[in-house]
Amino acid sequence: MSNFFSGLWRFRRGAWEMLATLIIAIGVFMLMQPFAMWAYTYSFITTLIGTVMFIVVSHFPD
Amino acid sequence: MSLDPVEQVARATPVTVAKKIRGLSDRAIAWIFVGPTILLLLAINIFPLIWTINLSFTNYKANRPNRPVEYVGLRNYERILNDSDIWLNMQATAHFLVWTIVFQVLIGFTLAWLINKKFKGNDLWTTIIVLPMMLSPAVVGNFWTFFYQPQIGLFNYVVGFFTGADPSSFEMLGSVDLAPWAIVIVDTWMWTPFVMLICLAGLRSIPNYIYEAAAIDRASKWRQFWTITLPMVLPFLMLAVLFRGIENFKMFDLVVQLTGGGPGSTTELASINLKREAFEKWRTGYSSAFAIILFVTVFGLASIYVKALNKVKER
Amino acid sequence: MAQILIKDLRKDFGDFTAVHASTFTVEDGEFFMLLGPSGCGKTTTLRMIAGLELPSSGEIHIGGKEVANLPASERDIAFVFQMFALYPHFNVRRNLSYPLISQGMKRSAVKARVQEVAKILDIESILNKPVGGLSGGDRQRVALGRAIVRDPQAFLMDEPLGALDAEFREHMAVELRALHERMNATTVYVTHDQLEAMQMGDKIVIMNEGQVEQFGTPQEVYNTPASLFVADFIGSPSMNLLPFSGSVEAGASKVDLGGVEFDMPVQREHCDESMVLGIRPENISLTDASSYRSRVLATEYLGTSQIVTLETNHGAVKARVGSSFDVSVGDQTGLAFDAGAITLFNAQTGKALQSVLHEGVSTNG
Amino acid sequence: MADVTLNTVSKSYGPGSEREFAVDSVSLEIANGSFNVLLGPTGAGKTTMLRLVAGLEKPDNGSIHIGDRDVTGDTPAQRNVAMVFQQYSLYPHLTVRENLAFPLKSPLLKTSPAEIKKRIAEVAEVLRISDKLDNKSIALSGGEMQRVSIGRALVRQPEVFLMDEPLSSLDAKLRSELRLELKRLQADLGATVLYVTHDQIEAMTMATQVGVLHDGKLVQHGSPREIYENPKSIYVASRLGLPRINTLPADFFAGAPTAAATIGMRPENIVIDSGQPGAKSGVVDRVEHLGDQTRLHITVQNHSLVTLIHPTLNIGRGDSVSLLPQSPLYFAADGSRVL
Amino acid sequence: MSYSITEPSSRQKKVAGSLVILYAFITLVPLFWVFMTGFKTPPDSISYPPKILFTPSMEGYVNLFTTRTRVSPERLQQLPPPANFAEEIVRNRNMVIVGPSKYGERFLNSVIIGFGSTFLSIFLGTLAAYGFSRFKVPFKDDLLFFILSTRMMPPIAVAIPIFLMYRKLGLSDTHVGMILLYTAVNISLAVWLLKGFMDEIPLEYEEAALIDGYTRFQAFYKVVLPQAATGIASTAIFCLIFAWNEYAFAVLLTSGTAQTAPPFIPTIIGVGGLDWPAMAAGATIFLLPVLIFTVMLRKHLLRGITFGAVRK
Amino acid sequence: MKLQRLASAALILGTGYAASPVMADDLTLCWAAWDPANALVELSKDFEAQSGHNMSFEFVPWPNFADRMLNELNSGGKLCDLLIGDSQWIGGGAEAGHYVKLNDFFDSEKISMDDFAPATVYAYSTWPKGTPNYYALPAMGDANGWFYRKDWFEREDLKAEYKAATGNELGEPKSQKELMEIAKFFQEREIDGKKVYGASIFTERGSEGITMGATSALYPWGFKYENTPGKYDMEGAVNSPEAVEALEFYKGLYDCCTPPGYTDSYMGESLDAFKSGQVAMAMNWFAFFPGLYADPDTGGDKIDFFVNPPQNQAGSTLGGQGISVIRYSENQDASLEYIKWFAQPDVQAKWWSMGGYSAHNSVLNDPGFKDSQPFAGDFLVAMDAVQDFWQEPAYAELLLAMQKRLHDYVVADKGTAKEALDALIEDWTEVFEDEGKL
Repeated sequence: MSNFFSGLWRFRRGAWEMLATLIIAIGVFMLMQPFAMWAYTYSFITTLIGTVMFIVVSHFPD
Repeated sequence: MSLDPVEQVARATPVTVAKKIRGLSDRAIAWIFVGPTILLLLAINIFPLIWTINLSFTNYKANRPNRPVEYVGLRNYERILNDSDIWLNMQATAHFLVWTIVFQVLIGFTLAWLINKKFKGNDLWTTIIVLPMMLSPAVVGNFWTFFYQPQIGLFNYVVGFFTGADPSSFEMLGSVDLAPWAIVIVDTWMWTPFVMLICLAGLRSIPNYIYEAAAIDRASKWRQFWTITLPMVLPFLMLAVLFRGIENFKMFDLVVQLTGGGPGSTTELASINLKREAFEKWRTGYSSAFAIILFVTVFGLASIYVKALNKVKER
Repeated sequence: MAQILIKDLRKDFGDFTAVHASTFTVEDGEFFMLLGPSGCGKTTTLRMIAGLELPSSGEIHIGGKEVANLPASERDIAFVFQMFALYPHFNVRRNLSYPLISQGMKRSAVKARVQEVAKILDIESILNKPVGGLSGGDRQRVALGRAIVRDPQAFLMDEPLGALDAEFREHMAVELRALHERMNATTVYVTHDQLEAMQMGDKIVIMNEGQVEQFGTPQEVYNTPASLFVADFIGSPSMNLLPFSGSVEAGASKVDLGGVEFDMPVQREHCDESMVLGIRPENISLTDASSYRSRVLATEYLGTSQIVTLETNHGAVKARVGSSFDVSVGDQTGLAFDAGAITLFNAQTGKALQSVLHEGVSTNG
Repeated sequence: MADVTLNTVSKSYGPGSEREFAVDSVSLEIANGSFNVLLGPTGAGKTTMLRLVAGLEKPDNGSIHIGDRDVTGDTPAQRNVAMVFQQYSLYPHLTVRENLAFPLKSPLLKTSPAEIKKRIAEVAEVLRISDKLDNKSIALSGGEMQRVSIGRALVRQPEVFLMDEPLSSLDAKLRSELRLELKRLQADLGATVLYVTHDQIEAMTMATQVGVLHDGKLVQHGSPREIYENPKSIYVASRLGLPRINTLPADFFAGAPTAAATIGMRPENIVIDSGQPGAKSGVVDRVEHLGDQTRLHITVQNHSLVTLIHPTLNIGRGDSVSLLPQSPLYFAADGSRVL
Repeated sequence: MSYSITEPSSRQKKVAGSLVILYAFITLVPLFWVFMTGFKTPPDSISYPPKILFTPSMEGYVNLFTTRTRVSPERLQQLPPPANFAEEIVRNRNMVIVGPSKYGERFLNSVIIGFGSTFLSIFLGTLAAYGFSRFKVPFKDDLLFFILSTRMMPPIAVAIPIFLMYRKLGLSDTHVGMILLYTAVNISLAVWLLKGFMDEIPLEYEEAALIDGYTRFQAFYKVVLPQAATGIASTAIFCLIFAWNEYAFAVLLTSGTAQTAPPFIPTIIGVGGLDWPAMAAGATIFLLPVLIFTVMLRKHLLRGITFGAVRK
Repeated sequence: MKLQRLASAALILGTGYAASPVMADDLTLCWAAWDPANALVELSKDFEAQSGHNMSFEFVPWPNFADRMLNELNSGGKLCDLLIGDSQWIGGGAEAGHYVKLNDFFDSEKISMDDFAPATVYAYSTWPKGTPNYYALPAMGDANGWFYRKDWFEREDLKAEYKAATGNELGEPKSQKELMEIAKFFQEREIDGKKVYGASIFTERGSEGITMGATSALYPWGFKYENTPGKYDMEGAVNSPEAVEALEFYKGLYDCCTPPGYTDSYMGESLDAFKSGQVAMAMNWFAFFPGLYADPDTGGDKIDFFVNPPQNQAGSTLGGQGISVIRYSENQDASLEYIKWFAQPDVQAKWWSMGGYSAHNSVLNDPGFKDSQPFAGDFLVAMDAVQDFWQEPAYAELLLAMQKRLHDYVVADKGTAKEALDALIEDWTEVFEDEGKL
């Protein structure tokens, strides 16, 4: 876990990719969950942020 | 060796050839090789994608070319993301996605595990099991509607035969309760082999000596399964799950042929509704926004997928 | 630690017999080498000792207990695999803990034991690293650690240095042997590299096509090969084998090689079939005094010595001479053989003829 | 055949600040008809050097001449060199004959079919592969494959032969056999050969000249004997010789030159039990009977040494011995030789 | 007794084998049923309970390949006797054959578009794969990801702009349009797969050819291509199968001239008595090539479905 | 070798062009795949013989027809030269310019729209509705009607039983409610050892099925699209109490009296259910009636037909199509020639005799027409009281919204009839707002 945070701090690809992956996953979940309409409404922007972030952070050094 | 070799080469190499060879740097050659593909994809993927983004901010309708096109800002997105009917489509998609993945992973992994016992003739049976996934989903969907006919269909008959129920007492495709499962069953029939194949590759990528080492290390079979087999197949399983997830998120052909989204809108998956909006209602601008939403989702999932792919590749 | 006793061990795979009735004993604390070319059955033998394969027949005793039909997990042995067989999805610490946790040791005890072993092998600094990124040597150490950590009755090693590159192999061999000196654990070690076997082993069993060819210390095996196979397999360059026909009586001490008589150890066995005279390169000297003539084909400078390849009436012969010895290609010279180092073989059976030199040579132990 | 000259050739890889020199301003003259071995561990730059000569890499600096032609900017095709690779130089989809014909059919040579036939027959004869000519190349044994690879080089009649560890994938017996054969071929043809290896035996036994590489630099170039007996540095000294040269602090034995920091003793050059003054006594840790030689692992005042003794000497574990160096090599603190 | 740790016992094998075979049967039953239905008469096909034993009939196949029209019994009497068995079957249903059906044309379209796009994807894909495999291409990883991601896109979403574009260019419902489109979709698979195959061809071969006096292109052509032949062939089959099976684009972008079989087959069903045998016959003929190809491909299947990531 | 490759690539690319229909005199007529289409093929043989043109046909099954053809039109496709397109397409076809305006042609060829039944001209030809701007020639009159197992209805035992159960005579229903009563009577009844069901009705979701079916109930109850024609004021019209009742009735009919598995059924399924002897009555378009009557198994004396029964008023759902010339066609002259030929009275007469429904007055007003077929009279009655769906350029959006709401309510049991119709008004309002009409 501490590796993860230090990875974020030092702009390491692994940790950031993990974070972006998480955001995408949350976005996709929000899109398709049957619980709250507001979550559905904001799912797209969440996924979009996650995806753009993924594209950016995948160019960070390993 | 009668000729002086230097002479020989000098004579054999025409000046123009030599110049040409020298003139093309590796980078230039690389672009010659890669360029056409990139161009094609730019023309048939990227340019249209940008166009779609542009359209998604308009009220354009492709069947009304003479109607003035107005930019409506984010209105299309707002409408889609506040439309509870489309939310229901997404939920139907989720139901389909989750259950197909659950069944396919469970059955697929079990099958792979059994096949990995290397019984006699396992190659032949594996090939047979793999057949459905290679078939055209539209045609598969089409003939499964035949099996699902309540009175004449094989499926109802077989279920009736084994459970004693009256085959015409339930309608797989027509009932609100059963239709979501009907499409799950067909997708599972069709795509379990996919998960199975990947799991099998995962299982086969575990070298025997790891199990031998575990046996020497006095791990029980049970412990071997949980601490070795499962963790080592996991990346492969992830790959299968992600790919099936992406595929089923954009599922169209199979379900269109099976239920067409019905009954009512019970099995109306996102793609099916998108097709209605785009190619039946011709609300091009609106459906472009819808398409972009699906695009981004799939693109996000695809990024994760490629990450998983590379992870497996490193094995 | 324990003695390992192998008796009439045999393994069939269908019609193919991988190991023919092998018998030998590995004494307690011995570093024991199973040597042979690939496919000779040495690995199968080792795997049967480990319990990874069950023998078709025969007995295996480890520490006095008959274990031939017990599964590996009940034999209390450790195995070091050629490809290390580390669990790739665990880090070093979990790899080392795995066997301990498997046998139900308490977590705290496991931790202490792992630390202890890591210290012995000097791998404390990499305990938390994933095994994927380790160098070959470190992997080897972890694999050894996983074997040591259990404190088993015996170590079985299947070409543990085979996956390392040449430079590092030499280094690890020394380290491994040093470890053995310290722990004095019974070790059975499989290799196809004769130099490795000679360098590291207390005892060597040489196997060929599922059969034990010879059993003995490195020196015995080198000096008194029991068969043509061993003669050829051991040593680099290997023993010169000069086929000739003639007859040798029991008690003879001279042999006639193409009209030239050579002294040799007193024979104990009669043979009048076609034979092979074996002589190691370092037991040949180049001297014009000899009437056994040859022509120099090639010389290879090795620093400490040089190898001279000579053409004789009985084929090419290699001699090892001092690096300062002056010889060049094309020279004509005579050859003298060190009388005490000649071994005669029966060319038909491939077995060495009994002589004074060959007393006590054993094909099983 | 021609000689090859490398003139302060450099080649580096890697991005920006992390650039590393694979070859660091190497100058080397390879005489016509000589067998040159480049020796060094993995990563010393020997393969890069070979590839620079072949034209598969372009140097960052310096020039390469073959004969009196400057070939620095030429493509591999234009250089008229032949190369034998470690493995994979035979095309698996072609037969042995087609493989041999391949270089001759190139647009540069465009040899006539009759000539091709003739040359292949000659080469096959030389390499004793005439009966394998119509086999698929993948159906050959390792040794045969490597022979055909060499044949592919021979058939070209190139100016220089480049060989990149051609024997390393073969087993020990075959290797020693082919070693002799290669050497013989080279001598018969009078070919100029540049041969890369990390195997010191190959270097010592085949080369007329050995070049020792260290971190991209050519440290010493000379005949094997010269390099073994007269190494320029401690690095070179430890590249050649098995077991490796023993090193101790220079003042361990009396008589070291003042500039020396290290004394290097070849295992065969340590006299045991000489009884002479200045000898140090040590304890034997282990005895390795290797048949042709016996190695003693000895500890002398916390230093480990390996010596060679004659197999007949009867020394066992725990015995104590006295040691004295014989014609030792001295090295300065930076590793260079002190004469 | 032959035993080893990793080798399952013969009893385990038997149990595993029978379970797998059971599943294989579940897999096969629908396929087999479709195959059988193709040889049923329409009444047999909809009988309850489903008929396993029946008198085979070619009616499904006849219906598949012909268009028929109903005529009055009186007129039927006046017609000359049936010229062939097809005519005879049709007459029994008070109908006459008025011409061939569209199935043949659609099948041919599938063949043309399938092979056309396969050829083009392989052609471009081989070049690109070689480029990616052997050269330093700037942003290589991004390009490769981009290429792969194009395959992941939902076809319906892609079809919207393509539809508009093709309408402008006049490519709607043309073979060229479909070939280009399928090529664009397939090329990602082709590049990824072929790159994998080419990565496996050691660089030394080409370097040897370069030294032997060949140019890059010649080395590519003479050395790499022949060795990649198996890979190219199996990649081609994968591309072909995709184009063969594709439905969404076909249904949205073609209406007749260039329509392929998948959108057509579900419409065989007809009006006025659902013609299951004809549909089954159409499906059988359409699926058969893929079944054969699958068997041929079985060794490379895994590579194909994982874009070359997993080798078998 | 490289050249060869290029050549073969060019060849493959070339086939694409070669396969496009560019040859003159080769006309393609697009229509739905159904019985009348086969008749048209036969009929057109005369045209081929007369004109020398070659006719080919592209028939698409009904469930895909609209989809496919509108797609074709919107993509500017050249597949069809002539299209027999649904009545609702006229607006879009005219507005987007898919169809050639035929006024000049009619004038120059002396084809008068007065020669055709006014209802058909209004529905099939004009845009904007009712104005003399013609985009098609009425080709096929049609309406939704019913047919039943006359043999069962005439069985004395069943008649008696029905009488006992309901107090009424078993016969052609005179009202929607009676229809349901009869259907209930037959539902799950054992006839000749086989379980049969009441009625087969339209429930199809994908194209227009359930709308066409439900409007057959809605119209007789008095359903209106707008309170004031042209004002798009739907509140109170679309969801009027009558409309709600009618929709509840349709759902009731679906729930009580249809065979199992008919959850997505349209023309094909309806015919199938009838021909396989599962149902006593079935709803379908008149277009099929000639074929049904001719069927050797269930036709002849076993079948009879009736007009969609009235409830509060008479009302039938309009079907039928006009024939149009596609503007993207390269054979417009030949296409017009076909229309000219088709408009001739004697061709129209033959058309009717072969199974097509002519809209030509000379055919319909012929004294013998009524008795020429058992359903001819019904056809005239039905056509007198037909209503059509919205004929808006945005008709597809309107239709699909209705499909969804109706199917959700009728088949998927979602909500109430009122809710369904309210939601429909919302959907439609949105469409008209987008259109700028509200």
